[in-house]
Order: sequence, then structure tokens, then C-alpha cells
Amino acid sequence: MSTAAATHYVSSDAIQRYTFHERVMHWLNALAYTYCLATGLAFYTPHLFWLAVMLGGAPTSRFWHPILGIGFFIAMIWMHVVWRSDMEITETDKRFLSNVEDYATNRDDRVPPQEKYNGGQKLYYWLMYYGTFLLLFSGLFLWFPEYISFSLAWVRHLMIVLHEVAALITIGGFIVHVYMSVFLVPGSTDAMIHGSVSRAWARTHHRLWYIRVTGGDPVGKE
Amino acid sequence: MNPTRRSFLKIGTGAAMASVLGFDLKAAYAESKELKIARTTETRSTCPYCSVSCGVIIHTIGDKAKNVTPQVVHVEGDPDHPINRGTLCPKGSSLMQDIVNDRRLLKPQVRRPGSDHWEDIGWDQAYAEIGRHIKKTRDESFITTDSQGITVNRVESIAWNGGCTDTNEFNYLAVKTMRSLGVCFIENQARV
Amino acid sequence: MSNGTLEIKAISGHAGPVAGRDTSRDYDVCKLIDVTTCIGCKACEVACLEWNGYPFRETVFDNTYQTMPDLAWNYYNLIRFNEHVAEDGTFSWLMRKDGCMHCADPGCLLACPADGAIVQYANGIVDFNQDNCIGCQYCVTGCPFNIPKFNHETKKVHKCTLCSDRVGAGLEPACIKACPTGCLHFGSKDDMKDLADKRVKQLHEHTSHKSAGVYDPPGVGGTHVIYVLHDIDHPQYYGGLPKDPRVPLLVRIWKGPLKWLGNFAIAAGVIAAATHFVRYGPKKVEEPKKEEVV
Amino acid sequence: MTNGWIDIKNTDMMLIMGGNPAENHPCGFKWPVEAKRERNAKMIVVDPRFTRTAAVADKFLQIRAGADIAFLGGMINYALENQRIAKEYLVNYTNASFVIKEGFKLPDDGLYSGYDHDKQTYDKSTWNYEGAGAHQAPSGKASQSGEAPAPPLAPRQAPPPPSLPPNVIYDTSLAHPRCVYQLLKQQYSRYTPEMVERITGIPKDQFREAADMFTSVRKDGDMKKVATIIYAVGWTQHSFGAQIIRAAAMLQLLLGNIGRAGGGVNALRGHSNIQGATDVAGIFDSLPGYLKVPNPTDKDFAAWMTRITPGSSKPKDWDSFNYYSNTPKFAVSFLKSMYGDAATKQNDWAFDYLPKVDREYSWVHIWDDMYQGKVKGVLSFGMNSVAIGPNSQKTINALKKADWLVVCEIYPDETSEFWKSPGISTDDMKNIPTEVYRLPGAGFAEKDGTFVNSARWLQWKWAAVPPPGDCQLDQAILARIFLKVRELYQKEGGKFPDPILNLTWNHLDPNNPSLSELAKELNGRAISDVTDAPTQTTMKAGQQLPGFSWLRDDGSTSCGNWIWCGSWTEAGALTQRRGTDDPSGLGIYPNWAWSWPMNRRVLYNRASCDLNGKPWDPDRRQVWWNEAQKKWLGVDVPDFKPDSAPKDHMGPFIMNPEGVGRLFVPLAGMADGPFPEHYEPFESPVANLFHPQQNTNPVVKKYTSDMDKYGTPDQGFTVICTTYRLTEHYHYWTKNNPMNVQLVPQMFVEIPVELAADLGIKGGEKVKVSSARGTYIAKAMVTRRIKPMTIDGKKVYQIGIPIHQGYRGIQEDAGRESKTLANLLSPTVTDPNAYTPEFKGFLVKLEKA
Repeated sequence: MSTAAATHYVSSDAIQRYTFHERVMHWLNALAYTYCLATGLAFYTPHLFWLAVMLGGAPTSRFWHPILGIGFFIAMIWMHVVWRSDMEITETDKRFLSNVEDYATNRDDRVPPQEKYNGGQKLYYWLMYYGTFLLLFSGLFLWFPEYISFSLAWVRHLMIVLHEVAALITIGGFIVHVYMSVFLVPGSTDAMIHGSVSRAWARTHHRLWYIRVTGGDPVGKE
Repeated sequence: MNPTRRSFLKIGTGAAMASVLGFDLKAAYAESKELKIARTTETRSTCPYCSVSCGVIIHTIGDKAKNVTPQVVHVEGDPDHPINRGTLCPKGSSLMQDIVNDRRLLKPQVRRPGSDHWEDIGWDQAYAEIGRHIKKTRDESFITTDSQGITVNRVESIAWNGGCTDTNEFNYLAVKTMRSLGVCFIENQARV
Repeated sequence: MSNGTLEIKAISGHAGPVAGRDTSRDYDVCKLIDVTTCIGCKACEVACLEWNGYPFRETVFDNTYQTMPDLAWNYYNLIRFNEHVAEDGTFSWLMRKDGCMHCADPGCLLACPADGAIVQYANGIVDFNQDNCIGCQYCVTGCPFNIPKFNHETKKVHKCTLCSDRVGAGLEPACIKACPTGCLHFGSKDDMKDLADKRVKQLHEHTSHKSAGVYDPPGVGGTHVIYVLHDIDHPQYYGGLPKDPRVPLLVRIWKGPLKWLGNFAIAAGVIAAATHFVRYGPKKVEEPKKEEVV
Repeated sequence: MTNGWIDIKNTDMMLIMGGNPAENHPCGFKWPVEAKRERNAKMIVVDPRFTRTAAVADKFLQIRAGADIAFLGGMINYALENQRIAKEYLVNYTNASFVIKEGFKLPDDGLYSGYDHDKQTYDKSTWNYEGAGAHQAPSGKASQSGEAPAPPLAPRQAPPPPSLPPNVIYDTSLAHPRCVYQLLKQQYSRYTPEMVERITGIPKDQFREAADMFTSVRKDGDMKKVATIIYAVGWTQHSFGAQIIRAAAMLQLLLGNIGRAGGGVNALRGHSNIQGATDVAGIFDSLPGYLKVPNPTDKDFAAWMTRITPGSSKPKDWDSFNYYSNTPKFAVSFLKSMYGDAATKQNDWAFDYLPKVDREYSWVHIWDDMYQGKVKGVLSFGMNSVAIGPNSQKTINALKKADWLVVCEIYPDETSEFWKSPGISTDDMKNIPTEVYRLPGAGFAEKDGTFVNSARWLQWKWAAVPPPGDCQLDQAILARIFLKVRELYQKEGGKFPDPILNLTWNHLDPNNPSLSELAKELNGRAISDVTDAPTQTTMKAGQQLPGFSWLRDDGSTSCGNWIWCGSWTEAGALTQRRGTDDPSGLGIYPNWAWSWPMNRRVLYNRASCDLNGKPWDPDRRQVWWNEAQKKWLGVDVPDFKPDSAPKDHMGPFIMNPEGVGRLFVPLAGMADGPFPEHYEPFESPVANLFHPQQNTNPVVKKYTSDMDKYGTPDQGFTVICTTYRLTEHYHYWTKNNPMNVQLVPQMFVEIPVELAADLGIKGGEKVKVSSARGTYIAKAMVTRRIKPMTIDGKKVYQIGIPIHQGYRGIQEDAGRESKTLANLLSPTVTDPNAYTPEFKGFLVKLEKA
């Protein structure tokens, strides 16, 4: 593990966390989501309408929002195919979640060791996964409201609220996700960009995974 | 002429930001779409359909300057007219489509005996042929006296059918010309 | 060049108050539709098309005198024909001019996210500005009367402007001018209410229409298009006029509490994250000892 | 219209029947609505269908098409029975008190006295007033009423027709058994509510309610209120159409509603200028101003004048203005206008130049004669003959036999393309020898000139745009044709060229006569100085005359149409006036345009006052007698002799020789009886309940060629069909207008729900309607607006067809219509008075197409 990594930003002890394929997948998903988020927020509240203007004008935003929404959905399905097995909630995750307060207050020593993804990440994943369906389903009604007869106007009303509630929930998750990956857990963003993390990082945050991929945990043995 | 869009003043998005905090105390106005008949030439006419005789105003482009061929851009009721007072029915309201209509006949045509199509014909040629037809038919069948020997001076082989929208003056011309030819069959939409 | 301007009272999708709102006087305009004198001649339909210069639509015969089943983006007003048999067997042929009601509390404007796409003038006219329209059709969702219509080609929504261009220049709307029987009337809202009330009184006293009434639904704050109906208790007989139209509750929730709650939640989320970061800082990686590295 | 459009707002009660003004005259219909809104006037609508008019009516009655006389007769009976009549008006302003000759018989068996079964005509000598003393042949003879159409022309060689007695026996107590009033009572006593129900299908309770409502204006002898009757071709287009209108006029006379603001009998003409066309004699049987055409019995001008100038016929103590006594002045001035210097006293004012006619040359006859090969050429200017007349296939087949056809039109129409009408193959065309010229004329916006509306207003319009393409003005086209013919006669001679060569043609541009020149000619001018004796004023030679009282029979004046004299005077074109003042508030607008005669807006307005010249209703006063000035004053122009004091008892109906309104029309006034009698339409599913042996009008005009077929219920034609227009369309014209096509894209047949259920027809499906003459195919409109009727216990269905389908039009050319004309169905049967075909109420069968 050696010379090739020399040109890398990550120390030579890096281990691969995300393949190139996974990273492309994540960022496409992120791009679509972010675009929908920005334009969606513009349509959502007049105070953020300027977002749509900055993104090429509101009519353009309205045009691309549902199309990128479909893109987001496809990316999400792709992600699901790739990550579904990694995302199954296990006993480990439940333990993590019961100790989430420790995790949130950075008392990481009290947090039980985690697999490649911890319970919180998995929850975020499922939140986004199901949120995507909700957004797509309600979004289709918003996309083509003219095909809903006036006698079924309540469907339109309901779908708008559903779309917004779903969006708000994903936004909540998204804020946490961005905060954690960019600020709270240094190295996370690097990982999603370059694909690898340091051994220490892996050992700290995802020890079970670390052990699995390194074949043991010489450091952790007490 | 006739832009379909309105231009709104000071309510564009940029300006919206300025007014977020309500700084702008000047009232916001929207400039309305241009009134398409603001500078047209108005001609008073009468609707050609039913007998209410609604007054209509035909709006044409241009101010009657020599170099302009007037084009009808709008037709509306004449508000001064005591009967219709500006109102028009669905037919009267659509008179512009009658004046400017691509189904209009634009040149004289003739269908020759036995033919299955129209041919173009010049006006002079048409007048010459029609004049000849009328004279021939009249001369062939003119009745100077009836069976009792009484002078009747009539023609029973030519008929005149006048339309509902022919003006009085035109009808008078028809009565003059047809009666002078001796035509008896002078009829009009008025009968049916 | 323009011929007139109209003062703005409300703007869709607009952050903050409308500049200078209520700083000058204006009067509310109103279209009165006295259904009891409508003969369904469609002069209003044609006058509207002629004024707006819209192209012709291909229509098909559908066992009715009604021009087409519903309004269209380039067909702002439509007479709805209904053959109605009352319980006592009395037959009536009801004709109602359908079109934008110009609500005082317009659901379309409330729902519209696009800044300046829908404008309510101080005189009560609710007007769409297609330049700013984003084609989302939230106005369609917000409208309790099923009025705004979408143009698939241009992705813009249209509806009756109450001839804001004519009114701005001091003329009456085109449909009003054309109406042969005077079933349509135009003036200030006060005058039209007055006229409508008098007509209703007359119908009560001198005709068999004892349930006549004025349709000026309070659920949308009153409208700037009001009806006199023979039977105010059953507006639905007139081609689906809603009995008590309101801006849909969910739309109100969406544009009211939900919007503010969401705004707050998003802001709170961001602030919470920042606070968390300040309080706890980034997570530390537990650096292993050098020799332990494989 | 005796009154005018705006005047309807002054009414208290409306009977709208035989017309659908909301549909066909929407802008005029605002005034009935105004009366409802402003005066709480009631509106009764009687129609075979629940129409757009019915939609805003106070009362709607569904009547069987063609049962109108039964209904109106029932109304007359109701008014008489309940004394809902205007007694003073009736006695003094109508011929109710006149005594009728002995020997006159009412039509209990369907026939009046004097019927000749072989000739199917009446000897009308008993249809006359009883004269006091010996009959002296007065200078004039029988006349027609102002409203009634012209009588059929006297048969050749008949003895001179009987004339009205100058001194009529009368009985103002109305008790004389042979007085008009008693005969009227006797005639209509048969029209009981029960009978009305059996014939019209209107339940008798509903009928009573309507009759009570309408006649309520005369409740307890009150004379203030006024009722009007509004009709259109729903009455005219029957084989007894003129008599329906007569019945309405009689009802109005009984109620004292004629001559009054908000009253009258108001014909709503269907077209912009057919009133003008009739006024200026675009029809065979009159010359301009309703002068009767000369016939061969008129050996010279004097004889013609003697025949057509009526002498007054009245009770000796009464006075009669008898305005038609001026007929020679009008006739001479007309001939001077036609032939100018070529019309001299010496040559009898060129009397021989006028064709003498002794038979009917009406519309249906044109095609009948053409079908028989007699008519060889047709000039059709703005008239879609194939589509408009009855039995279109006969018209098409007739045109196939013509030598030439000249059509001046603005759109491709059915008439100019008759030779390629549906069903004619290219091979067939080879056998059609007709040479057809289609000349592009000018549209209304491209021409100036005047129209006369229903209210008799002459209004000038101005040209807005030049004709497009190679189109020419219609007057230029006609002028060029005429001048070509004249040139040929000048060069080559020919049969009797004199009238052609001598026709006046004083136009700055002979090839394109200006309509203002013609309008001035119609008004008339002084040829030499003319002085009005009473006022000692003089019109100089060449000056435009101010009114028809200036016309002379010595050749010193010329006038194209006497009733329009006063329309373009030295003061200019009064037809162009745009004064918007209405000082009286009655909607008279005396300074807007110009109304014939002499700008009078309500005809017979003397009748709006009582015997003493005081208005019946002071709130709606139109004219009144001013004792101090010894003359009639008014907000309208008095339609009366201005200085005739009330004590002279001059009758208000100045165009009648009697001076009074005719409840009984004497002599040749009507071809089919002095009183209207119910006859069945020529094709009817039921027998005449009054007299089954005389089912239809005994003097009905029908035709006998192989194309003239008539259907009976036995042949399966059991459904009554009526035809009409839609508000969105105008005859066969707007099918070229995309806007109108958009509103009603396809033509349809209106079918009652019950009939559709019987036949398994659903709305929108194609149906085939067949009559004995042809078939019509269109989509079904299944509706509750036409209900099945019970006629004398028998279930009868009616259907309706809007007439706007043709074979050239936007939808026709696009293949979206079946290209059948509604008039393929209608019969060649005409009213014997007005010669109008029976487009309303003929028999058909209906099936799925």
C-alpha cells in the first residue's frame, strides 16, 4: 500500500471506503437533490425565490425541477441497488441508536463499534429512500395537475402538502447529513471525493468495518 | 401594434428584493397592455346580419394617410347607437372575421357549359358575355302583347334574386334596371 | 406605449409588503352577471376572443349548445348551458357565463410561487402576467372555481384579465360592452351590489323566482364578479358553481402555517447544526500508535 | 314593426310567438328585457321549442307548429268572453261597428262564402261592408291594409272587382247581428280553451293562465297599460302565415294596443335590409312605396291609377284621411325618376315601359318556371337561392335547365356551385349546359349606403376598407352589366329597347354610380319649381324635396320611392344623423337617422289618444291634440293629418280607406278570408278538428311538377319538423366565418328525449331526417327542450333543424358535415297572400343514419 498512494492527499495508510462508481452515484444523487432543493425552496417560499432566479430564472427552474427530480429518483434507485445490503438495520445499529446521545455529544468512546455505516447513516439513507418515493409520487401530480379533474381537486391539494412535508423531512435529514459530513466528521467529504479514509478514521468511526476490511484490529485489542 | 404582453413596472424580481423590507413607499403600478384601438381610424357602419341594424365601429389601421391601405384590426359596437348602445351579438362581434376572411372570392370566374371546373375570366369579358346573354334571352322571349292583344312589354325568362344585405340604393338600381328590361321575376330574400 | 396604469394591491410570490400599498384611493370594480337575463348568446365569448385576438379552436358537437366542455387558456369565458328540471317538474334552461371571479381573497395569488406572476390591482382585478409565470399551475390548485388554464406550448397559465388593458384606459371590459341583453353590467362594487340587490328584490316581488339571490361568496372574501341567480340555494345547478367556495384549506395550510413552520424548521436546523459545532466541535479521530500500524 | 326596437321597453306585457328574438335578434331583445327590468313587464313565449327566449320568459307554452291561429283565436275568444277589450278604441278606431253585407258566411265548414271549388279561389263580393244607399262607383277601389301583403292579382277578364261602399252602415252599440264585432264573436266562440288544447297541445289551464295574463292589461276597462306582440317568420312561413299575423293584429285592435308606445304588432325581420328591399320593391308584386304593379287590365296610366287608388269607405259621420288617395302623385313621380324627360304627360308617363303582370311571379314560381324550361337566365346578387328556398333539389334541378346564371357573392356558395352539388358526378356535369358567372362583390364594410331596419329606420353606413383583390362594388357590377346591355341595344337594336335606352342614368361615373346619388334620387327632387299652397313656400327646380306632401302628379317632381321622400333633403342626408337625444325618454331618438314615413317612429300614433285627443296614458304620451293651436303635437311626429280636430272623428289608420283598423278585412285584402281561420299545415299529422273535410287552407298555393312531392302520415311521415336559425350563425353566410364555426361547429337535429329513446338514438349520433322530398343528415341533439305533445289524444313528436348546413363552408370543405341542406326537406307550398313558403311545420321521418 504504498507508492501509488504517495500522490494522494490521504496518508499512505488509507483504505478505500467508496469505489469510484459509488462516488459518481452519490454525487449525481446529491446534485439532483440539491438542484431540486434549491429550486423547490424557491417555489416554496417567496423569501428564497431568488434561488430560482439565480438558477436561470423561475420558468427554467420550474422546467428542470421535475426532470431533475426524476434524475434524483433514478440515482436513488441506483444507490439502492448498490447499497441496500449495507443499509440493513442490525442489532449493532440499534445499539448505536440507543446510544446516539453519546455520539451526538462526541463522547465517541461510549459509542459501540459500528459497521461501514452507522445506525444514523442508515436511518438517513432510508429516510431519503422513502422520501424519494413520496416526492416522486406527489411530484407527478404537481407536474401534471391539468390532468386531474376539478372534482378531484382535493388530490392536488393533498399532494402539494405531501410533497412539501416529504421535502421538509428530507431537508431535515439533508441538513444533518451535510453538517456531519462537512463539519462534524472531518474526512467524510474527502472520503466521498477521493474514495479513501485513513485507518484511524475508519477505526474510530466504523470499527467493525475496519476490522472486517483489515482482517483484525491490532490496535483496538485491550 | 398589438403586443400581447403587459410590462410591469418595478415588480421584477430584482426590485422585489428592495421591497422585501418595505423600503419603497412609492405605490407599485402595473402598466396595462397597450390598448390596441388607441390610434386606429374609426368608421361607423351597420351590422349586415339581422334587422336590428346595430351600429358598429370598424377600426382600421392607419390614420387615412395616403400611403396606407386600411386593414381592419377590430370591430366593436357603436355606443352611440340608440338601439344597440354598443352591444353586439356573437355574429356582430365576429364581423372582423367576415371582413378579413381567406375564403373571400377575389376574382371573376366562369363555369362553361358542361365543364367541371371554374375558369378565371376578365371583368370586361364577363360583362360582354353576360350582356350578350341577357340581350339574347330577352329578345328571344320578349312578350309585347298578351293573348288578348294588350300591350304587356314583359320578360318572363329572366329572374332577379336580390340579397338580404343589398343596400336600398343598390336595390333601387336593381329595380330600375330590371323593370326597364321588362323583368317580371324580381324577387328578394324578403320573400323567403 | 401604454394607455393606462393600475395600482397594485397584492403580488404573488412576493417577499414583503407591496410597495406603497393602500397609499392612494381607488374604487373596486365589479362585473355583475344577472343570470336571469342571460340568453346564452355567447356574444361575451366572441367579444373576448376578438379583443384578445386569440386563434380559433377546433370544437366538436357534444349534444349541447355549450361551445366546449370547459374554459381553455385562450377561452376566458364560456356560457354553461344546463337543462334543469325542478322537483315540481318545472323546466328551465340555465345559462351561466363562467369565468374568473376576481376574488378579493384570490386562491390563485395565494398559491402562486412566482414573484409578480399574479397581481391584484387596487381596483380588485386579479391579473396574470405571463412574463413572470413559471407554469407551475399552483394557481389552478389554489382556485376554488376551476378557472386558470394552462397552455402546454408556452407553459403559461391564462385566465380572464377583466380586460385590465381596457379598464386601465378607461373602457369597460369587452364582454360587458358586447352583452346584448344587459345581463352583464360593470361598475363599482358598491353600485353592482346595489343593482344586484334591487334585481333580487324585484325577482322576489314580481316573479316566481322566490329563491333568487346574489352570489358574492364570502369564503373568498367576496368577488369582483358577482351573479344574480334564480336559485341562490343551488348554485351547483348552474354548471357546477360551488355553493360555498373557499380557498382550499390545505392550500391555506400550505401557504400559511406549513410555510412558516418549514421556514422555521429549516432555519432552526441550520442554527442547531452550527450551535452543535460550536459546542462540540468536530469529532476527533483516535490516532493509533505508529507501531500498531500494519 | 308598427313600433320600434327601443319602444318595446315601454310595454307592460309581451307575447312573443312565431319568433325567437333572443336567438335571432339578441341586441334588439335587450328592450324586452329592459321592459321586464324597468317596468316589471311580463313576457309570454309560445313556441314549439323551449328557446333561448323562453329561457328568460315569465311563462312558456309549448305549441304544436302551425297551430298558431287556434291559439290566437282562443285569445280573441277569451278577451271577448271576459270583456278584456278596449271598448272606446274598438268602437271608434276599428271597423267593429261596420255592418257586413248579407250573404257573408263564416267558415264553420272551413269555407267562407264565395268559394269556387274548381279554381280554388274565392269570389269575395260578399266580403264587403253594407253600404248605405245605392252603390256609386267611387274613384278608387279596394285596397290592402298597410300590414297585409298584396292580394293576388285579379284574374284576367274578370268583371271589374267589387268596390268598398263610400258610405258604410254601422252600429256603435255593436249589437247589429251582422256588424263585424258580432261576427267576430261568432267566429271565435268556437275557439274555446278545450278546442285550443286539442289543436295546439297546450293544456287548457296553461292556456287560460296565459290568456288571462296577456289580456290583464285591459282588466276592468283600464286603458293605461299596453301589451305588445312580437313575431317573426315563425308566423310568416306557413301556408296561412299572413292570417296568423292578422289574428295577432286583431287581438291588438281588440285590446287597443296599436299605435301606442309599448304596443303594436311587431314583425322582427330576419335580415339587415329586407324591410328596405320590400319598401323599394325588390319583389315582383309592387313598385317602390308599395304601389301595386300595373296589370293588363290597366289599359293606360289613368286606368291603372283608378284601380289602385282607393276611395274612402267609412260611416258618413266619420272622416278618413285615406292617404293612398295620393297614389297618382307617387306613381308619376316614380316614373319621372325612372325615365326622366322620356316620361311625359303625352306618353302617359311612359306607362308602357312598365311590364304588366297578371300572375304570380314569386320566389317559388321562379324555380317552377325554370324547372319547366321557361326561365332561362338568373341574376343572383347576394342571394343563395339554392340554400334559401324550399325544396332545394328542385332549385338545383331547375338551374340545370337554365342557360346562364350570374352570381355576385363574396364567398363560394351553394348556388354558384349547384352544378357540382353532392351527387353530381363529373360525367353528369357534361350534361349541365348552364353557363355560370361568379362575380366577386364587395362586403358590407366595403360599401356605403343605407339599410332599413325592422323599425323602419334608414341608416347610412360608411365604407371602411376597399374591396379586396379584384372585387368590385356591387353597384359597379350591376351598372356595367346594364350599360353593356344598353350598348348592345343601342348598336344592334332589339325588342322594345325604349325603356332600356331611356332609363335615367345621371351619375358622375356611369360605370360606378355612387350610392349617394341614388339615395338623392330615391328621395326625389323638384323638376320645375313647386309651391306648397298652404305655406306658400317654393322648392326650386333641382332641389331635394323635404317630404312626400310635395310630390305632384303633373310631372314637376321626381321621386324614386315616395315613402322615403324626406330622407335626403336640402338639409342633407338625414339618414346620416347621429343625434343621441331622447327628450321624451320613450326611446324615440327623433334625430338619429331617419324613419319612414316622415321620421315617424310609431305608426298610427293617433290611436295612442282617446277620442278627444288625450293620451290614454299621460306617462307615455306620444302625440296629443292641442286645442289652442288647433293641431296635433307630440314627442313623435304625428302619423295623422296635423290639423284634423278630434271632433271630426278622422280614423287613426290613415292608410286604410276606412280610416280605422280592420278586424274584418273586406274584399281582396286577404285571399283566404276576412277573418283568420285555423287550417292545418299542408303536411300535418292530424286532421283539422274544426272541419276535417277542409283540412288545409282552401286557397293554398302548391305545385305540380314531379319534384313537388308532399308527404302524409300514412307514408310514415309522422314527425313534425320545423326549421330555424341559431344565434351563433347567420343563414349560409357564417359557415365561412371561423369564429362562428367555433361556436357551433356542426349542425344538428333537436330531438325530444322521449323520441330519441323510442328510436334508440343517443346525443351526438348521426341521424337521418327524410321528407317526401329529400333527406337531411346531421348529429342528434337529444334535449328536454322539446316535449312530446298530445294533440286530440294522440301523441305527436316535433323535431327542429337549424338551417346552417350547406355544401360549401369551412366544415363542409373539411368533410365534417354531411353536406345536406335543411331545405332539401321543406315543401313547395306557399301562403296565398305573401307567397312565403311553409318552412315551419312539415312532416318527416327520423331514423339513425
